[in-house]
Amino acid sequence: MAVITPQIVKEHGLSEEEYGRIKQLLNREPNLVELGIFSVMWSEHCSYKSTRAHLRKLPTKAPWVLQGPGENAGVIDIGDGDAAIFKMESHNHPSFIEPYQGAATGVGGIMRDVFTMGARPIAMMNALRFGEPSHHKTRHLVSGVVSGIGGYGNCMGIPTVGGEVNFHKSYNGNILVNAMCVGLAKANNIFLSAAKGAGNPVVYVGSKTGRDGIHGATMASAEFDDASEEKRPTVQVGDPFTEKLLLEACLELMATDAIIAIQDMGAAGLTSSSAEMGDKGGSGIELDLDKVPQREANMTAYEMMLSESQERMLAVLKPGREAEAEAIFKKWELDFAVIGITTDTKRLVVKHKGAVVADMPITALSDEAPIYERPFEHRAPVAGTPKFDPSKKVTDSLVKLLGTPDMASRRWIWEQYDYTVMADTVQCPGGDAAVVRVHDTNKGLAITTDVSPRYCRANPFEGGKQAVAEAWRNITAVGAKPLAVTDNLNFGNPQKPEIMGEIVGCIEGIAEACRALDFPVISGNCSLYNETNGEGILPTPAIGGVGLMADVHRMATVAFKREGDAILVIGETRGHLGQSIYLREIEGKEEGGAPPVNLAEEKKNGDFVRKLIADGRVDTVHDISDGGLIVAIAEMAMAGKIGAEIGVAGTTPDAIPFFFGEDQARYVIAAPAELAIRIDDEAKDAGIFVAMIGKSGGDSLIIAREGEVRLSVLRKAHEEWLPAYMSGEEVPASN
Amino acid sequence: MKSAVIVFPASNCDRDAQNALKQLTGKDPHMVWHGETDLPDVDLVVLPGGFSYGDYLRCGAMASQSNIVRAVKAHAERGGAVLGICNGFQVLTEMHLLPGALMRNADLKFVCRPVTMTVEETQSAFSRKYQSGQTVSFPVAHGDGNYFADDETLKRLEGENRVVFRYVEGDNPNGSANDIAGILNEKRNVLGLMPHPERVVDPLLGGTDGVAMFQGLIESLG
Amino acid sequence: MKARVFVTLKNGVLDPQGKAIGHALNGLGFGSVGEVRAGKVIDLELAETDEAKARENVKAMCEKLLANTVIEKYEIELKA
Amino acid sequence: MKARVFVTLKNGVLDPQGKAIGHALNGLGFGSVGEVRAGKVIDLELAETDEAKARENVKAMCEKLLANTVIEKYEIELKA
Ligand SMILES: Nc1ncnc2c1ncn2[C@@H]1O[C@H](COP(=O)(O)OP(=O)(O)O)[C@@H](O)[C@H]1O
Ligand SMILES: [Mg+2]
Repeated sequence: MAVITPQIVKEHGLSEEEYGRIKQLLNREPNLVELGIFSVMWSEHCSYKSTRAHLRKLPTKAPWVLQGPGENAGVIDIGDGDAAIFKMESHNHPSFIEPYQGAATGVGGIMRDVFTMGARPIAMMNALRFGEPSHHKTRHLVSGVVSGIGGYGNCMGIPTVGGEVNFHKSYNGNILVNAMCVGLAKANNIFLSAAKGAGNPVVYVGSKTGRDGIHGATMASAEFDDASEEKRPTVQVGDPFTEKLLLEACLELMATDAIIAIQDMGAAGLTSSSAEMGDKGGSGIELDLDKVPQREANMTAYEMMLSESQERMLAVLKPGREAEAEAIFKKWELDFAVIGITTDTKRLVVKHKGAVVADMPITALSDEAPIYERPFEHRAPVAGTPKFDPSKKVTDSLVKLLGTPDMASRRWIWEQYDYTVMADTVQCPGGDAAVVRVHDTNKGLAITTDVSPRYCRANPFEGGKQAVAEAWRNITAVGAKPLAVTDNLNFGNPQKPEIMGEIVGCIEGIAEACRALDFPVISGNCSLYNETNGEGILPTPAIGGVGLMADVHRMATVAFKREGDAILVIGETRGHLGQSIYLREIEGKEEGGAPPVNLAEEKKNGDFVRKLIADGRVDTVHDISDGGLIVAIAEMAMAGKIGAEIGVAGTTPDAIPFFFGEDQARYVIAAPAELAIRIDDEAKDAGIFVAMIGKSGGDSLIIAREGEVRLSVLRKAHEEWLPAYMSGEEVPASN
Repeated sequence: MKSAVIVFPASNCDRDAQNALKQLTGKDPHMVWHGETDLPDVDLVVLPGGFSYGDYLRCGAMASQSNIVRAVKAHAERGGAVLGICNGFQVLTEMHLLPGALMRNADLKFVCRPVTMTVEETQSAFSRKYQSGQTVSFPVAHGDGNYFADDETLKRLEGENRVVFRYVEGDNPNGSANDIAGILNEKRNVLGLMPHPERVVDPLLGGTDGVAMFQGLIESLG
Repeated sequence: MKARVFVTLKNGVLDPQGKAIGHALNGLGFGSVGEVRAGKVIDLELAETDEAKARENVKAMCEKLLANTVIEKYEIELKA
Repeated sequence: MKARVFVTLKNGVLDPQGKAIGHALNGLGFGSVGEVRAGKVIDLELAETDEAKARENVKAMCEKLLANTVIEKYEIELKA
């Protein structure tokens, strides 16, 4: 076997110090297989070495949390013995290299994380960030990523019900593809990954192992440069057909009591799944690689241990149950092999062709993995109130905003996703949160993903808070009670103190908001080193939120439903224009402070709105976010095909901040006039800012003293941008 | 009405069909695995939507070679009702129970959205509860729904009033010839269509326009 | 023995994929490209060593599964 | 001049489609079928008459659009 040279160590992404540590832990030099195993287990991706110290700050507990971070996905109790299981994960680097397969395998990976815990996936979301539309790669990347997500999710028959998309130049060389999966299980039938006990068979199920994605995990932890597009063989190809069979087979096996532990093979495949299962179970694992189903001839132990072939799972069974399990996997025409056994040695022992090719203490791979308290620097938050031209017409700016890349309708995207399969999608894409009914009940899960990276750059702490608050608000706006979040923390190079400062600031902001809103973090993922040629992306801690609705018949949507409804704004409008979409798109400035988030106000306003919906009094609600108040009203009008007359403001110096400011904790609601008056009173009694600003009706948006704009004009601006942009160059869909 | 839903590897609207049948007939349909050789005693066989065999090679091609398909064919030949939805329609053309073929959508993209269709023909168990000329909205969700047949076949289909559902002009989501959304076989006991009637049987899920199809079947088949 | 099967659309059957590829190629500045047709190629490893039998066999596969003769035609190439 | 381009997956890259086809053929009783790989064939009409230039041109098309060289390889055949 090759001698380990400093060069080889470096190629494995390990520092000299880390290598020294490995030798110490082993009491000898590692061989190449062992080095490979260490390199993936100690990679940022698997070990969270830069973030672990800070992730501890996140609140993770609540009476309804059944499983917090640390397992394949988090679990919450949603009553009646049901549990919701969810997690979000990134596939950023692979998607940049091969958008279709990168996104597709990202979707497949997160689904496995969820069904490995015993859940049937019921909804998918995706949070996407692309470079500026004019960048020569953007269109190709959007096209590939969207068809990849659809290609995998549609075939699986799991509805993709929502997401978010931003375009910004900081993602030109490093797009973000974050996928979230939500599943349902019975609370008393959750499967964990602790391989407890010795002498139990370790079985491999799913697809055969090939040389796919070797070093994917280390790649996800290394900065990109122009040369790394050469590292292309790391791309894995997804096979959703096999995954669908794997899902059904696993659920069938899970209906028996044969399983002790089960874990999907994600990044670092066999290595991380076996090490993690042994670690959690406090046991050892012995693998015989000759038994591993192989797709290619002459695979080395190194390749097999590091392969990231998709659609594979590792399980530990109760002894004697192998035949029963095998019959199930054979029925589904999947590979099944007993490839090892659990031991009491707490060591990971790997055999190949009769020889021991790796033998190491499992704790060396997990507990002993380095944790770094990396130096960080909090940049002074950007502050100040930016100047704007007060003479610009509100209606003109509104039309323009609705057709900008970040505000335009995402219909072109979601229509490529099957969002109605499974016949439980009660709120389709286009609303504040998607709502998926819990099958055979009246309960619903509300799901959203949110983050405003521009706020996070200006002020990481407030930006982190805002991401959580917006997710909470979107769930509230449909009438559900926000219960828990998963996160996907996408940042640049943590070895730069200012980036580390963004990471720490965002995490602390997230923690504060989650605590204040009783919205714990139950799972998540970190993706660092999102940089190209030294330029970091905007800090993008995507928050995936899930809430519970007791009765899906009492749900709000954004669409105006009746002519003559009064329009109320809940929450105070102060006119915060810093970092607003208005400022960026109309004035061409990315300036000013991020809007501050008053969590107490957020909670008070949100609880008030939710109760109105849950009591069956209000069915029309939209939260106010990107673009401000008038954009929210325009979206409600477009969705309902009913216009509105807005009777306040008009052309005053304050009109622009009033209509386009991005103050937080606000909602627009519409209700019949009499009811609206009562709501107005009740809000005031509760000490909540409320303003009655107009009424629905007609087929245009009329703003007093400002003018009128027809809905057809708004709709055209809103609906046309993305399809027109995408048809700029036809790229045949990959087959 | 007794019914069966055939389950192929990677069928994924089998549960949707099962729900709709259960809701509207009050009886659980039989779920029949593709490897079986016999059908239970049923009046209606549903070939559900999905991605049987991953839609690899051609949609529906591999499923059309399954064991159970022979039994489905025999059932159809005996006059039994067969409903193929989406992937099921593709399987029916691959089985040659229906003429023509379903090709890649003209714009090459998967499309999921509600579409509006007119009911062109009410002389069948599937459509008797609709009004002739009625417009209905069902969702589509497919990548290969572009109906193709040679001119002669199209002429025959039209001449024999076998086009049951037609996309409203301007709302053809896939480029289908003659805006065809769903067709009957000659004996009018086999219907294949791309849009999903089973997903519109509940007002909560975007409408109830699919209900009449199942009611028609129940009325005809008992 | 190895077989390569080409499955292409019959003449007269519209080929949106081919059209889109042609369009994209023109858009990329490849002006000399006229009609484009897209199809499938399937490479098979066969245990069979007799060429005639192999051809017979592959033909049966095409008729049964590999091609949909309503819209597609096929060609077979054999290599030892 | 006409060009036929074969685009197939690189060796070692998983080919789910080929795998499924092979499986189906075996299931249909074609026991002699071993590995199956599926790919695309693209037929192009070219205005170009010079063979060398045509090849050059088609190669550029493959690199730019027809093949995804991250996972696919291509072959070019020219016919007058
Ligand atoms: N990538 C995507 N996939 C599916 N739906 C999307 C995607 N991006 C945005 N959407 C949908 O478009 C709507 C508007 O998105 P967004 O403006 O981010 O909503 P909000 O401001 O309420 O968070 C939402 O319903 C969202 O789910
Ligand atoms: Mg919202």
